[in-house]
Order: sequence, then C-alpha cells, then structure tokens
Amino acid sequence: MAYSEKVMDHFANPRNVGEIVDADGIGEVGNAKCGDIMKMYIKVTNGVITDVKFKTFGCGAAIATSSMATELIKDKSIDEALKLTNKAVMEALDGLPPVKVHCSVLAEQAIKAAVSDYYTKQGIDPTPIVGAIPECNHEDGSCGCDL
Amino acid sequence: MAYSEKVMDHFANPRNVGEIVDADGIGEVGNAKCGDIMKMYIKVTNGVITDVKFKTFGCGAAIATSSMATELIKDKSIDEALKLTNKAVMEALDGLPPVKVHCSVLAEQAIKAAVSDYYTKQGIDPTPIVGAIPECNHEDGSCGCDL
Amino acid sequence: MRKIYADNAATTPLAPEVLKDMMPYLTEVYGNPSSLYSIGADAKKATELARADIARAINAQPKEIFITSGGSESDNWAIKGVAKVMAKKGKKHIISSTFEHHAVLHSLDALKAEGFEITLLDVHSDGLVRPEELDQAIREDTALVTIMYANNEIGTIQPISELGAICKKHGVLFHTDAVQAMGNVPIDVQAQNIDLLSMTAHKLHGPKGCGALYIRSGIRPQILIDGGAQERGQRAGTENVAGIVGLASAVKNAVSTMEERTKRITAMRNRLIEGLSKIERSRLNGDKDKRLPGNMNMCFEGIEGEGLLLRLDLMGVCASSGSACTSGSLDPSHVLLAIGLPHEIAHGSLRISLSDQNTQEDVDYILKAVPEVVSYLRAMSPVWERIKSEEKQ
Amino acid sequence: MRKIYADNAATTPLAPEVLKDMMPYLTEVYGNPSSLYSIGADAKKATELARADIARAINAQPKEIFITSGGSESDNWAIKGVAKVMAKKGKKHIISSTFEHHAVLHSLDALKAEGFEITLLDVHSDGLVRPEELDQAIREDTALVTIMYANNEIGTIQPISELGAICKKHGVLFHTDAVQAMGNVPIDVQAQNIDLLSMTAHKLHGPKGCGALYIRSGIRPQILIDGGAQERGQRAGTENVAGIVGLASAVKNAVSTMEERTKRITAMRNRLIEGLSKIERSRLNGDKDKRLPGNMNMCFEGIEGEGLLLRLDLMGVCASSGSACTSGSLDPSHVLLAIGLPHEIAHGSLRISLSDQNTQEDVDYILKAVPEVVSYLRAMSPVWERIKSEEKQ
Ligand SMILES: Cc1ncc(COP(=O)(O)O)c(C=O)c1O
Ligand SMILES: Cc1ncc(COP(=O)(O)O)c(C=O)c1O
Repeated sequence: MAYSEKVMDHFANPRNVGEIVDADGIGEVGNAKCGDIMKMYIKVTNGVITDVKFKTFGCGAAIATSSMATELIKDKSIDEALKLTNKAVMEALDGLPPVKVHCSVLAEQAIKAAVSDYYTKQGIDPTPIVGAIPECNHEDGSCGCDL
Repeated sequence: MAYSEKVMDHFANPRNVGEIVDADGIGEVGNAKCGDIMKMYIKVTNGVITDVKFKTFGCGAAIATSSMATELIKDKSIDEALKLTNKAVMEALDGLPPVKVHCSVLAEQAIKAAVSDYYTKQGIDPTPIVGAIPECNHEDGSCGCDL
Repeated sequence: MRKIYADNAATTPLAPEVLKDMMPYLTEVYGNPSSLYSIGADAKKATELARADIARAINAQPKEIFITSGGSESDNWAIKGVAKVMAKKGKKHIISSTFEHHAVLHSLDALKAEGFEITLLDVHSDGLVRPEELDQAIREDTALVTIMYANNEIGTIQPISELGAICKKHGVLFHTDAVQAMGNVPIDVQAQNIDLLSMTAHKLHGPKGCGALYIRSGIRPQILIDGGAQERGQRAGTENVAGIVGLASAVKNAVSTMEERTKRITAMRNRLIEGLSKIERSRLNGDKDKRLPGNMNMCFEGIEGEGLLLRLDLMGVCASSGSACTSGSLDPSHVLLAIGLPHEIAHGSLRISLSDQNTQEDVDYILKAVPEVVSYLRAMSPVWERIKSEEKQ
Repeated sequence: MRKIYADNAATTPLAPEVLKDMMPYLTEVYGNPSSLYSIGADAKKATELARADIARAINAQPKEIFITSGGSESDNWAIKGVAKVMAKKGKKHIISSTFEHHAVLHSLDALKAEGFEITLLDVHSDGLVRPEELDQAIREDTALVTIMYANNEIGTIQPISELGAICKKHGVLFHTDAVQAMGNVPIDVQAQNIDLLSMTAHKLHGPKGCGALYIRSGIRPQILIDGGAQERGQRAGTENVAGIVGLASAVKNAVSTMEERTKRITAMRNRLIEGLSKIERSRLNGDKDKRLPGNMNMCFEGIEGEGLLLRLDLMGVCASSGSACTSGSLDPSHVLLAIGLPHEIAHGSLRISLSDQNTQEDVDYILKAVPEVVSYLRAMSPVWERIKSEEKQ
C-alpha cells in the first residue's frame, strides 16, 4: 500500500486544517465506526468559496484527500466546487491505492454536504442543486465506496 | 544417511576381495533385483576357516559388511563363524543406518551359505548344523531385512 | 533522523550472529542434504544439529521437530492435518479462540466449509481465555484444541499449562501457535502437555521463510506438502539449509538469553505503558501483567491508527496498529473487537513491540513522539472535537 | 584433491551475484512487506520488482506469480488446489505421467485416496509422452493434466507446446512442473498454453526454500496455506523477502544467459555421453537430443549405483544415481523403471548434471574417473562375473 509523494506531502503538511468559526456552510460525512469522518467548513462570498477548512478523523489517505479537496475548491465558485469529482481529487494526488478510493469519495461528499448546509442556511432547498448525499454505511456497501 | 568411518574405511579399502579358485565352500545370497548380491568363498582346514574372499554387487554398506564379515571369520573355527550375527558385524562397523541393516543380514547369510556348501561338498547334510537360509525376496519381506 | 524499529511483533531484524551462522550454507556448503557425497552430508549434519537445538529449546526430541516455511504453514499443517485424521474417527469438532492469528482462523474457516464444527472461546476483556470454559467446551467428538500461546497484537499470554492439562484430562490433542511466545517465555512441551506447537524464525531475529512444527511422537497429521522423503517423509521439499540453521541459531540465542533479556525489555515496555497512559482517554489493551515482555498495545480515542503510524514513521518510529486501514480492510482488527472494544476506539490503536535491540533512549524518544502525534491528530479530528464538547456538557 | 560438483539437478550452488542481490534483505531492509513504514515499503517494492522479473521470464503477468517455499509446495498447491475446485464441478479425473517427481505423484496419491481417478501416461523407452496418447486420455470429467516440463533424473524434455495445445482444445487445465526446465529452455506460458507452472530457485543457482507457482489469471486453486493477505490472499506467510529477490535474480540471470550458456553446457554434456558410451554394456537413459543441456544419465551393467557414487565421491566427483540405495528404499528409481529398465540394470545408474560452473577440465576428469570406478566395481561384482561367463557361452 504505497502512497504517492503527493499524498504523503498532503498528509504530512495538510493544507487548510482547522475550523471556520463563522462558517457559511458546514458538512460532515463518514462514520467513526468505519474509521473515517470528514468535516468541512466553507465561507461563501458572491457564490465564491473564499475560505475553506477541514477536520478529518481517518487514515493517511483521508487526511490527504481532505487537504487536496480544499485546495481544489478554494476561490472557486460553488458551481465549480460541486463539479469536483472524487476522480479529480485522486488524479490531483497522483492516484490512491485501490482500498483507499473511498476516501476520495468521502472528500467529494464532504464538499457537497457543506454546500448543502450553505443553501439550507440561505433558505434554499439544496436537494435539486446538490443531490442526495448518501449516509456512509460501509457495512451494507451503501456509502458508495469503491471497495 | 551418514556412514561411520569404519564403514567408509571398509568400503574404500575392502579386505579379502576376490575369489578362491579351489574354494572348499562357496555361498551366494541376495538378489540383483533388490540391488545386492554377496558371494563368499571359504577355504577350510581342520574345521578352521584359513582363507576367505568375497565378491559383492551392492551399495557401500553391502561392500563394507562383506569386508568386515570376512575379517571376522578369518582364522576362526566354522563353529565360531556360524555364531557370527548380523549385529556383531554392525557393531564391528560402528553401526549402520537403519535402511542398511539388511546388508549385515546378507553378510551373515553369505557365511552360512558358504559353510552349507562346504558341508554339502563333504557329504554332510548342512541343514541341522547351519539351518535354512532364506531366499532373499525383499518384495515380500521374507529376506529377514530389518526394513 | 533517529530511526527506531519498534515493530518486532511484525518481524525482527536478522541478528548478525545468526546471519554469520547461516553464511556457510549460503556459500560453500551448498549440497543437497539428501545427497550421498560429503558436501551433501555436511548440509545434512547441519540440519540435524539444528533440529536437536530446536528440540532442546522446548524439551522435545529431535525427531519431533519438522521444518516448515514458517508459522502459517505450521498452523495450517497442524490444524488441517490433525482434523483430516481425526475426522476418520468421527471427530469433527475443533475448539479455538476468537482472537487467533488468521493462519489459524482461516484454516478453521476452510475446515468449516468441509463440515467441521468450530467453537471459538471468548478471550474476555483482558485477552485471556478461561480454562474452565475450555473444560466445558470439550465434547465427545472434539478432534483438536488450538489456542495461541501469546497473541500477536495485544501480547496476552494464555494459561497454556492449565489448558494443556485440561486437554490431557479429556484425551484431546492440543496445538498451540507459539510464533510470538517462542524465545520470550519458557516453553516445555512435556510439562505443559502440548501435542503440537508452531514457531517461525523471523519473529526472533532469525530469517524469514523458515519455521517449524513440533509434533509429539505418535501423532501423524495428514501431510500438507507431499513429495520427497525430507522431514522423515512428512514434509517434502529440498531443505532450506541456511534457513534451518538460522532458525536454530535464533532459537538458541533467544532461549539462552531469555531471563536477562526479557527482564530488560519488560522494564522498557513498562516505562512506555506508564508514560503513554498519561495521555488522556487512552487505554491499555490486554492484561497488564500476563503479556509478552516487549508488547505495548494502547488505544487513543478520537484518532485513527494509520494516520498515527504514518506520522510516527515521519518521526522515525516504526510501529503498528490494529487499524483497519493498515490491512486494507474496513473493519478494525478482529483481536481488538474480540476483547470487546467498540469500532470507533479500536480504530485508534497503537502497537509498539520492543526487542533486545531497543534502548532506553528509544523509549525516551517514543515517549516524546507519541503524545505529540496524538495531540496533533486530535487537534484536527472532528471525533475528538465531539468528545471534548460532550465532556463539557 | 580436485572437487567437481556435477549434481546440479539435485541442487546448485547459490551464485555469488544472486547472494549479493539478496544481502540487503538479510541485513538492513528487514521490514515486513505488509508494514506501512518505509522499511516495510522498501521490502514490498523489492518483492514486487522480483515478481515482475519472474513473470517476464515466462511471459506471464506479475499478478499471475505466487511465491511459495519451493517446487514441492508449488506442485502440491497446483494439483490439490485445482482438483478440489474442479471436484465441485463433478470433475474428478486427473492425467499425469508415470515418471513425474514425487511431489506430483504423491499429491496424486493423496487425491486418489479422496476418490479422484488418476491416469498416468506412459513415457515410453525414450522418456517422452506421446501427445496423441494425451489426446485420447482426456475425458469429459478430466479436471487437470499435469506433465513435467523436463524430467529430473533422465532430463527428457516433453513436447509441452503440443500437450498445451491439446489441453486447450479440450478446455482442460494444464499444469507443468518446470522445476528442472526453468532457465534451461525457453518458456512462454501464453504461446504454450500453460495454465499453471511450478518452479524453484535452488535449481538455478538461487536460494533453497523459495519457489513460485504461475497461475493463469482467472484460475483460483483452493488455498493450500490459509492465513494472512500475502500473495493477494492466496498464500499466507510473512514473505521470505531475501528468497524472493534471490529467486528473481537467479531467474533473470538464467534467462538472459540461456542461449550461450546452454550451448556450452550441451557441448560438455555430449562429450561426457560420447566418452562414457565407450564403456562396455553401458546405455544412455532418455532421448539423446530432447534432453536438458546438462543432463547425462547412463546405466552400467553389473554394478550398483551407490557404490559408484561413493567411489566417485572419494575421487572428488559429486554425482547422483537413481539407485534404490541412495534413497533409502529398496526399489530403484521409479523413473528408470518407467522407461522400462529391468531392476538389475536400473540399480546401476549414474546421473551427471552439469551447470555453467563446470569446465572442460571437469569433463576430462570425469571421463577418466568413471571408467576407472566402473572397472573396479565390476572386478568385485558377482553379477558382472556372471554376465561375462554367460557371454562366453
Ligand atoms: C522435477 C522436480 N519437481 C519438483 C521438485 C521439488 O522442488 P523443491 O525441492 O524445491 O521442493 C524437484 C526437485 O527437488 C524436481 O526436480
Ligand atoms: C501468532 C502468529 N501466528 C502465525 C504467524 C504467521 O507466521 P509466518 O508469517 O511466519 O507465516 C504470525 C506472524 O505473522 C503470528 O504472529
């Protein structure tokens, strides 16, 4: 299970760690039972994500994908952020071991969850825009893990 | 399958190899199918084995036991020679690997066969004196091998 | 950067003196031990001396020692081999424990698929089976009891003598996986009524790829690897002469230095446990005393094991975890679940396993590194955040 | 005294350059390949590079190479593992040949005891199976064909491509024991339709105790050694990293030097055969041309093999024999009996197997030593005496 140098860099020096006290949207996905939880905070100004922070409980790949995902959506419009796929996160990290692909799925979902929360707080129903975010439940495979 | 030094000595420099052209008794035991045949020649004067020679087709232990057996009966009375057991041959050689014990049995039998032949040539029925010498037949185990 | 190897339960460095003993058999004495000529006989002699050394270490006879390729093969052979033979007598029930090594558990799974019935004894929260529960579990049709001597993750040492006595009382064969125990605790197969025992060289500074199975004289498990007449016809394959010599050398070293060495290692291990127990919301896994000298296994709430290991690696410390992530499966270690830990907590475990090559300075360094890494990861953990906020309420 | 090792079919000296490749993994790179930290990752990388090298040598993919403890384990796993899986589909018939290695024949015996039916193809007096006989032997319920690539005693090389094509035509799995062939003949599992292939390191100047089984992608023999997730979950046990690296190094060397090396060895071998054929009442065993480069196997009437070997050893020549005595059994080699030799003659066989490390001077010496020893033993042989006296009549 060898991680790429990019993964190790983002694990060793994760970008955007922390919380935003007055966040406009907060999303949390994952499940401690499964061993990974990601929580993402966004600050939105004029439809642009001007700041983003994360907290993650999880393995090296979970931390690295969180870090990379925040980098990829920072200063991007919400629309662009919603287009970010787990594949793009993986590619930006020069790949992930097969058993770790689910971490990139979590990262994608964490962003969607934060944006949903932002819309909800704005009084807008997020579902038509963001779609449903599946509950992570590794046990019945419904979390969408690639495992 | 390690041979003792004594075995290797008697294999490398076998004593009493050859034949006695005017032998008083000749015994042959064993079976080429089984991989060993011993032929023993004795010269008898006044009930004493004054000369003995052997020819052997067989493994290192077969050659060494032949050699040692001839040494042990040379200049001995026929009675003494008949008392030589395979165990005594083995002991004189500092032991044999378990799978080679049958070689010492063959040596004992070869002596008996030669003595039988001597008595037969003297017009004496050898059976009461020497006993029956079993045909070597490894396949049905009747050769008395210790295997 | 300082490099500290503290994962000796996973594997150990080959000891230089063991390698030295092996070298002739990797160079000039290359003969096949089954060959007649002198270079083969020399190899043969070496394997037989090695066999005697291994036997002596556990109070067995040389002819009761069978060389294998390691602990996994020994476990498979012992368990499947005895099961196959006993099945012919109508005995198809096997007793083991919930936290055995996978070499045992998966062998049992394979037998289950063939119609055997398996009873796994509980190891309780302290990681120890209860002899009386074994006593009760044994049935008329019990073919084998297989319980590990010491656990590879949490290091707990089972009451093997008592278990052996119970097996003897019932006339049931007793196998123990002593892969982790060998060299760390005194073993006497006679006194302890052990019928079969697995060991491997690479856990005690011997080479990888060589182990042994002790089989009490008179017992004949079905052959796992059929073929040539090696190992008295019970395990085929040209002998790994250097490996066998290495195994014996390692066993001999381990046994002869056991008392003094384990005392030293235990002291270091206790310092680690004491020091790291000061971390809030930490807990020691497995009984505090009935454990292998070098084994420390703790959980730290709010963090996940792989992240912990990787950051320790960045600081030069090689350790291990029962974390799911390290094994490529999503479930945390079956061992930690077996002692009753909830998944969330089982994910945050750390195993440090010391050997003779570790020093007090290593311990000092680990005592500094682990709290640092735990703090760092907790600071970024939403789980820890929740724990702390629940504490305040 | 001159020392000539001419028993390379039994085992080969570890090549110094192979040992050199292994040394890092016997010293500083001691990590467990399953571990996360860097010293484990380095070991992992080495095993994966090795796997790729081994795969390349037989035109397979790296994921089709599974490391084992040697040829015997590979044979057992392939044959028993495929048999168990195919039995579930109602296929319980296996085809092999009469002169396979015991690792194959005894695996087949074990399966026979479990209700499998075994057909052994005749190898005829030249030591070669006839493809048309395989074609006829295959049935609806044939689970597996296992025929060795080259024989270990008489060196004959089977028409593997034709056998593979026949298996493919019938949709039957094809395993070959290539322990002796590996590195001596070009092997292409794709072109030759080989589904499973056994190899071992110690026959080609690699270390003892490490081999491999090639398993074509899509085939899943039942696991022989259950446990950890090593070898993609198919063969448990902490990896013998040094052994794996040594196997790959040896395979790579053998394949890259094959053409030139085998030409040289074949020339020496031919000189031996020519020279020793001048001994009266001698005969070459196995086809003259379709044989391994280094293999010479001859019978000398009137003498017994062990005596021959021991006297050659006294003269510094290490060789081998299919004689009963060398193996501790009373029957002569099943291989020599399989090609139709009578017991008496089969007892007097001599196998000389050359490698790259032998020289023309070695050949000269052997050409002098063997006739001398044969004469000496014949002079004291009652069997020879009889042969000569019968000649006169
Ligand atoms: C043809 C053949 N198959 C299998 C084996 C067994 O290999 P190993 O000794 O590595 O188990 C050998 C050699 O001993 C052999 O020559
Ligand atoms: C308790 C236990 N049993 C069995 C094994 C398997 O041993 P090996 O890796 O030598 O096959 C191990 C180690 O991996 C172990 O810790």
